[in-house]
Amino acid sequence: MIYRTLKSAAGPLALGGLALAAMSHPVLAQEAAEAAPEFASASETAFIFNTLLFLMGGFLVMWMAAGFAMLEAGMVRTKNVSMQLLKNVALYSIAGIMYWVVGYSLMYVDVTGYIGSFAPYSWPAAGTANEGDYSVASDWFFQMVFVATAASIVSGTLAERIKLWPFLIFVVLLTGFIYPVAGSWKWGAGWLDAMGFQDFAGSTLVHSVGGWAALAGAILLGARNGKYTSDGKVSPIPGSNMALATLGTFILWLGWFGFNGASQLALGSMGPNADASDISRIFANTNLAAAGGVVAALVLTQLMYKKVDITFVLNGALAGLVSITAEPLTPGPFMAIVIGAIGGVIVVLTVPLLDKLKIDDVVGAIPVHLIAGIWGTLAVPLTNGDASFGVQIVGIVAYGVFAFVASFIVWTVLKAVMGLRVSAEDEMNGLDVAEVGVEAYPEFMPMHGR
Amino acid sequence: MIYRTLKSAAGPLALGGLALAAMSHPVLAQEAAEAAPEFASASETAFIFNTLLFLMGGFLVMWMAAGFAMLEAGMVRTKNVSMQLLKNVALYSIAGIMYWVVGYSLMYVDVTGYIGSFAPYSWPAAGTANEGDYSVASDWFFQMVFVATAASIVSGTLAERIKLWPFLIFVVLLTGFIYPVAGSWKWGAGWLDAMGFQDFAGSTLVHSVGGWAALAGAILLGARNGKYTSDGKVSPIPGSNMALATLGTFILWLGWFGFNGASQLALGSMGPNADASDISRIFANTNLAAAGGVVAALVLTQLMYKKVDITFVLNGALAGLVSITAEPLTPGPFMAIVIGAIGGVIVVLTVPLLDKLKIDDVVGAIPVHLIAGIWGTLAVPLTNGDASFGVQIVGIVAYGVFAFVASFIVWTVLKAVMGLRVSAEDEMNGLDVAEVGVEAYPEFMPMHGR
Amino acid sequence: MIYRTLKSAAGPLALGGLALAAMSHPVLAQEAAEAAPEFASASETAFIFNTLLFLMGGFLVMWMAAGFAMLEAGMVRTKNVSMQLLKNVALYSIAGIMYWVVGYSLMYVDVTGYIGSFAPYSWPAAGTANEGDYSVASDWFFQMVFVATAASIVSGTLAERIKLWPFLIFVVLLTGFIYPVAGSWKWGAGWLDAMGFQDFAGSTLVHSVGGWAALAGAILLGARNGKYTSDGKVSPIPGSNMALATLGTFILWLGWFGFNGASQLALGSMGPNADASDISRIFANTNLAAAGGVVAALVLTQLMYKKVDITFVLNGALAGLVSITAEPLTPGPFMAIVIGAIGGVIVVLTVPLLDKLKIDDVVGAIPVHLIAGIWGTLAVPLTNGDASFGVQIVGIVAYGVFAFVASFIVWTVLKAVMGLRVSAEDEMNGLDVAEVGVEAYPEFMPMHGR
Amino acid sequence: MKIVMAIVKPFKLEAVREALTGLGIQGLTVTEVKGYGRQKGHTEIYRGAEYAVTFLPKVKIEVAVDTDMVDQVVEAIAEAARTGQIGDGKIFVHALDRAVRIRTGETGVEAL
Amino acid sequence: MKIVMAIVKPFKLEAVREALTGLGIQGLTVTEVKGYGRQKGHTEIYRGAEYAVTFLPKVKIEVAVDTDMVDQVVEAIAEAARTGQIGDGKIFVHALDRAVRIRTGETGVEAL
Amino acid sequence: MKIVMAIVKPFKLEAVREALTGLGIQGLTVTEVKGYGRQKGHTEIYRGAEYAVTFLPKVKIEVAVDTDMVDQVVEAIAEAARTGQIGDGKIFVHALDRAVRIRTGETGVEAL
Ligand SMILES: Nc1ncnc2c1ncn2[C@@H]1O[C@H](COP(=O)(O)OP(=O)(O)O)[C@@H](O)[C@H]1O
Ligand SMILES: Nc1ncnc2c1ncn2[C@@H]1O[C@H](COP(=O)(O)OP(=O)(O)O)[C@@H](O)[C@H]1O
Ligand SMILES: Nc1ncnc2c1ncn2[C@@H]1O[C@H](COP(=O)(O)OP(=O)(O)O)[C@@H](O)[C@H]1O
Repeated sequence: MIYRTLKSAAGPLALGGLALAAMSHPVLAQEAAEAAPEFASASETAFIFNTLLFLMGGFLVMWMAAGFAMLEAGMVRTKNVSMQLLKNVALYSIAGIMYWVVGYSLMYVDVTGYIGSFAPYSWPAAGTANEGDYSVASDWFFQMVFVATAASIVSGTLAERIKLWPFLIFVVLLTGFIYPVAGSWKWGAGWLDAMGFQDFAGSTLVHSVGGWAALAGAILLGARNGKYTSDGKVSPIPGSNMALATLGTFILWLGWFGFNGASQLALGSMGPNADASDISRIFANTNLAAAGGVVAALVLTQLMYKKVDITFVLNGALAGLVSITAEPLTPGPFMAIVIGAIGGVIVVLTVPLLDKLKIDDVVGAIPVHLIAGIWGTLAVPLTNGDASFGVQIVGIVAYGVFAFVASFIVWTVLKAVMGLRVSAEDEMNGLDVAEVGVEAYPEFMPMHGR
Repeated sequence: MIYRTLKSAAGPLALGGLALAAMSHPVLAQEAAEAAPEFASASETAFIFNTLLFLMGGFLVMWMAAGFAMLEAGMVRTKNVSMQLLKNVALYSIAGIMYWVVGYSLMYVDVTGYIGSFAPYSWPAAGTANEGDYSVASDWFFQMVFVATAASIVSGTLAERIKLWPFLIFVVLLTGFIYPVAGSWKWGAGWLDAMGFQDFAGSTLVHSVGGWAALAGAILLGARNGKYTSDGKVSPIPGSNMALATLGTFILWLGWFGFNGASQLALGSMGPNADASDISRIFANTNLAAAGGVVAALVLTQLMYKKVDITFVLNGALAGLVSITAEPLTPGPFMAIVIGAIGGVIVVLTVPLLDKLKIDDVVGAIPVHLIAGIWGTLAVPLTNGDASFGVQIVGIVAYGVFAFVASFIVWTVLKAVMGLRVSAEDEMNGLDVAEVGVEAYPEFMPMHGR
Repeated sequence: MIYRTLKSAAGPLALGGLALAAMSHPVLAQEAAEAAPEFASASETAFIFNTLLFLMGGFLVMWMAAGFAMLEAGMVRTKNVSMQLLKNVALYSIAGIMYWVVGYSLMYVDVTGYIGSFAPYSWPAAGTANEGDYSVASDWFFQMVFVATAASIVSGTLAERIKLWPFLIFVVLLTGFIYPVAGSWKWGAGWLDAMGFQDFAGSTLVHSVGGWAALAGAILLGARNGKYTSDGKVSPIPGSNMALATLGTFILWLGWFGFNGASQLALGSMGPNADASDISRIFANTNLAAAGGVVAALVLTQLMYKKVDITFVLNGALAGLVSITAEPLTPGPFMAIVIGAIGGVIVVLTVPLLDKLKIDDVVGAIPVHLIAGIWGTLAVPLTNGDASFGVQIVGIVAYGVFAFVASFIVWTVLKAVMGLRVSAEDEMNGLDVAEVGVEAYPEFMPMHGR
Repeated sequence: MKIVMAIVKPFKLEAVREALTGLGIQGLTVTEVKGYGRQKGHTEIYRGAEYAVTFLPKVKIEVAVDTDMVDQVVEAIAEAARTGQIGDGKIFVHALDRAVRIRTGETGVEAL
Repeated sequence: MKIVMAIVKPFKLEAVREALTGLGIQGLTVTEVKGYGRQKGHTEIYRGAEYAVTFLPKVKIEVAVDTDMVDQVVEAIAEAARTGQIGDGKIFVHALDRAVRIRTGETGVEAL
Repeated sequence: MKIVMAIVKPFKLEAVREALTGLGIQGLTVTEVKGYGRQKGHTEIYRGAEYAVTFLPKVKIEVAVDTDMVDQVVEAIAEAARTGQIGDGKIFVHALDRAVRIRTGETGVEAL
């Protein structure tokens, strides 16, 4: 049986020479050179495992882009579904390109404390040696998918009224500059990292940053027409498709195992405290926190409203996930459930609060990502002795100020230059007709009046 | 390039000390201590692989929760879609929590033959040594996702008429107690395991147990209004969304590679009969059995009805998967196809049979999971010499009696205490309006009359 | 804690004997036999990694079957959705069976240069030694999922008018014979491989072959009624569900990491040029090319039509993916973006071209898979020094002639024997009512007239 | 000839159809509509905010009949559709000048 | 003035629209409906059980016209919609008392 | 009694409903329809090919009223639905012979 021409000459048996090259102790090297074909190198095995973790984690987080797309498509009205889908496909693509153009370097390369360097980031070409504990391209891939998450959050909040192009330009700046600079402070080993700020997989760094950007946009953009009546009441605008919203939530939940699990950043270490064990704990905790968020929202909406609002339950799952993201490793199972459940409670209580402030957040992204993200970051010291409340608050505030102010400026400029909002008529007719030209369900006539 | 602060000090090079600690032979240990930094420990490499298998298998099976949600949402009427989605999100969450609260211990810890122990099950805290061949948290995660499957089966059968809360209470008891106790008999190394009962990934243990619980509920709950006319005819109630039903089936199919494949329970063993090879056979067989189920249902419905009923074809895929689940390793490819195809035939023939008995199973879960599950369990001795028909029948009967009787008692008590069924009016208006308060497709006016 | 009865006696500690057997140098063997329980064998570790790559890649590519199903279900009209879903479930199943019946052997076993051998292909039974660098069953699984992709392409182009059974018979022949024979020329190490033709993951071999088969069918089948008006105009027929189309595109995008990444065919090699690093580059490039295709289609449709056509953007993502598939490893990030972007441009420009020729391609599969596939294959020499334009063209032409002619003959025979096309009345009423008997959204009344 | 237009609860459609078939009525047309009468809708809560559901789903049944049959038809519909609760619906009758069966070109009562 | 209400096969909508445009008709209203006449539906099988599809999809075209034009309009619709098979549909005509164009407030024939 | 049938822009439904409620109207029926009048639709491009969107979504509001109230009702609808742009819609009025409230059996003006 012959199977596809091998792409790489370096099969397992090519190992000998490499192992040799990697050795420094001459006598051992001598012995090893002979034995090498038989045993696997520890560091090279670890290299493969670590890289595999990034690739697996990466494709799982990439899948979250679909999750956001489905969730948001389900939460907007029929007339805006194509637009919402389009925005999600576009933002994921733009994020991926911008993170190569400049984002990754700004975040990780020669970080001075507050910012990295301006340059495209390229990994070694095929056939070039790749040093370190993992493939740098796998690391880039894994970091890249995170930045799209932040942009998806913005897209959900501002749905049904923002014009396509100013939104996409904001995404360029968010994913190329705002997020990477903020990210460098902690994950790029900048000043917040030096201070001891803890944010394992990014409750603050990813979710709150996205949430702040969304909040700034929501304030400048204003609410959808008809959301708040002239007599100060909220006039709910139900989402068009709960099946899509649920599918999106499940996709996000699945992707979160990559988001949190692969943020362990290593799989290949050996020994009793192996990273593999830590990742396993993270998987279990991540799931328990989401479950806690679901059950909390389920019970709370039943008690408060006598019916179970499925949109709150879906938000509850996500809020549970965001809450555990700042520290998915150290909590025991009970604490994981509690941390997630508080996230679920937060959503149910703060969605109406935002409405009181007339901040129109179509999918509930601000409660889920920003507020639960803050909660999760504050909860780290409860289970992780390396974290302190003081430093966590410094981090939360620093990220809040930077992300909100930077986003606010960008939104303001965009508003001045090209306008953010579609015309009232386009909003009424739906963005699909106005800007996309393709209705999402063209054979289906939406029902007017309730 | 600096990349996120490392979470773990134990990089690959920290291996030396550990390897040392693990050794008993003094001379070898001496040599190894020097060589250790260069070579990977076999047992520790295996530990990582095994853990990885559980995590990958686990996230694939977790994804099946989305599959059940989509399948069931597609098979119910528009007016009950939100409820069905909600039930699936809730049951997966409850299952996850209950399996920590007591389920896992009942199933695997100190099993006396018939039952394990009553206690929450927690894995070692972060930073504690984790002995054995795999991370115990990864094992918990993998076992946990299985229990949700059993609950999903129940949800599908009883759709469109059961009240939310009694259903959820049943899920608490099923996932916390009934399933774990039953599971302990075989996978917990209890009495059926001692007898030699074979059920690789749970045709009986998971699928039939879920099916029996569903059957008990369906009998007590009665059929949906209008399903059976007064003159004894069946009045079909078409599902609302074949795209969702198909998506759900594909999701389940994908997840099943984790369900069956990772039930090999080890990936890291080496040698010519490596677990990796066995898992590969399982993947291939699992796929062939599903394909067999599809083709059988396709051909059979064409012959019987002159049209190909897509719902039977989707059920056929799942029945093929359930059929191979009891033994996905030993069959050759031809047998895998045959076993799956018989599953497909079973579905096409037994769905109308259930209707004759006026047992209203909305998604066909009883034929797919219970009946095909029995078939799969009976088919094990055809290809696996370690199994005998006698013992397989003992297992099938034991599980059937226990799961059916226990479920029947729980359903009876719930019925007496709080009632199982929504009012006729709520059923007519749909559970979404009655219990969820959020319609699945609120802008879409369902069509009445056919 | 006891966990499910172990299926395999060969735990990691069973390694000793194996390592021994594998050694040739007696003194080393002596030492190794003692040390063996402690260190992992390099070749056996690689065996597991390689097998894992095939399994992971395989399940990701399997998931693409769902992607095609959703994409196509979203691009057809409501009245043909069930049929399109059914075809996709059926073709994936048939492909899987046929590839065992004869396909794999024709492609890989004893290839003479132009064709392999006629025989079912079975992997070693459970418990039999499995030689080589990976589990052969995992390889079979991975190759099998590729063949379904080729068939899905055909299904998309010919949607909404082809009868179920002739289509399925074509799938039998395509997946059992046409694709495998063509595949043997390159991946089976046949004549084109000997010539130096380069097609890493199958831009030509999989995508163009599917595209040619679709083109032949489209010519013989003719356009859908009403697509081209008598005065020579195109009368567009909008797809029914953009959410499904977008979901399908995201699924395909995710699956493509398996498609391209696992086509590296090895993960376990060690050393600085490890396969793990190459796979990482492939992941990054694959993502960048898709992103390039999206951005190109986005900008181009905005410029050309003043609105952004989401269906072109989705096609753009896929065209980017197809374009990079012939060589996802050697391009740097910038080239990956460019190659993908040209794919996106191709789609936007050639879809209307096909319409000019009155070739009715419902989902745009010919531009995406055939034309972008040719482009991708031609682009290989731009970054890969081993490829030459001349040989690439020979390959493209050879595959084109063979796939088109063979398909044309099969379609012609099918047309003569049983007819390809449903009656005008069935086409009008929709294939769901005519051939499936189950409408996709039965409670939803499609809107007539625009 | 008259057109009888009845607006009834959706789940009563089948009963009305049967009642009309019982009278020998050979054709009718159904439209999905929404409306309100004395039955005023209700309030729902979505994401913590209350809103009124003003319009409730109904089906509109239109049947063209010979003037002779109007009483019978109205009676039959009313009986079949009645549950005794608000929201049972209304029946409206108006004159029909002309009816044509497209296939055959028949007109008048023949065409019904 | 009269209202002509035609219930035709959905795929005939475009032909009817063209025929009416040919007569100079400048406006019409279309509703998705279901119904049956001589054409009685058919049976389908779902999961092994037979059921009757009683109602078939149709479109209802309503067009308000000057009384003078009624004959022409009825004729044009009938011709455009006819396939000669059962299920071709029906045309009903009834009186229209008043018509108002909302934008301008014009009434009567002016408003059509 | 009369039936007033108004075809208006969908987003005006709520305003019309409120205007009618203001007049004391206690019931109405709404249908989703499509149509065209002077407002002729527009062209869209899909996958590079232009096509005409002939029919635009509208809602049809039917309300049965006492003859006395017709003028008021027509006036109120027209006012509430007017934007001054083409596509504002039309109002048609025709006679209603009989009305029955199914629940109680009341007839005539009582039943409205
Ligand atoms: N005056 C009216 N004009 C038009 N339709 C009406 C009118 N009154 C009621 N309807 C229709 O009849 C349906 C049923 O009315 P219903 O609430 O049963 O009235 P009631 O309780 O007064 O008999 C309403 O939903 C509406 O569609
Ligand atoms: N008496 C009637 N009253 C109202 N609508 C009718 C009547 N008869 C037929 N229709 C409508 O006309 C449509 C077409 O009727 P059709 O089956 O073509 O009747 P026929 O074959 O008797 O001409 C039906 O689906 C129904 O919607
Ligand atoms: N003659 C007619 N008969 C039936 N419906 C009509 C007629 N003219 C217009 N309509 C309906 O009224 C709606 C609004 O018409 P519109 O375009 O506003 O007309 P105009 O601009 O002439 O007032 C149309 O979409 C159509 O549904």
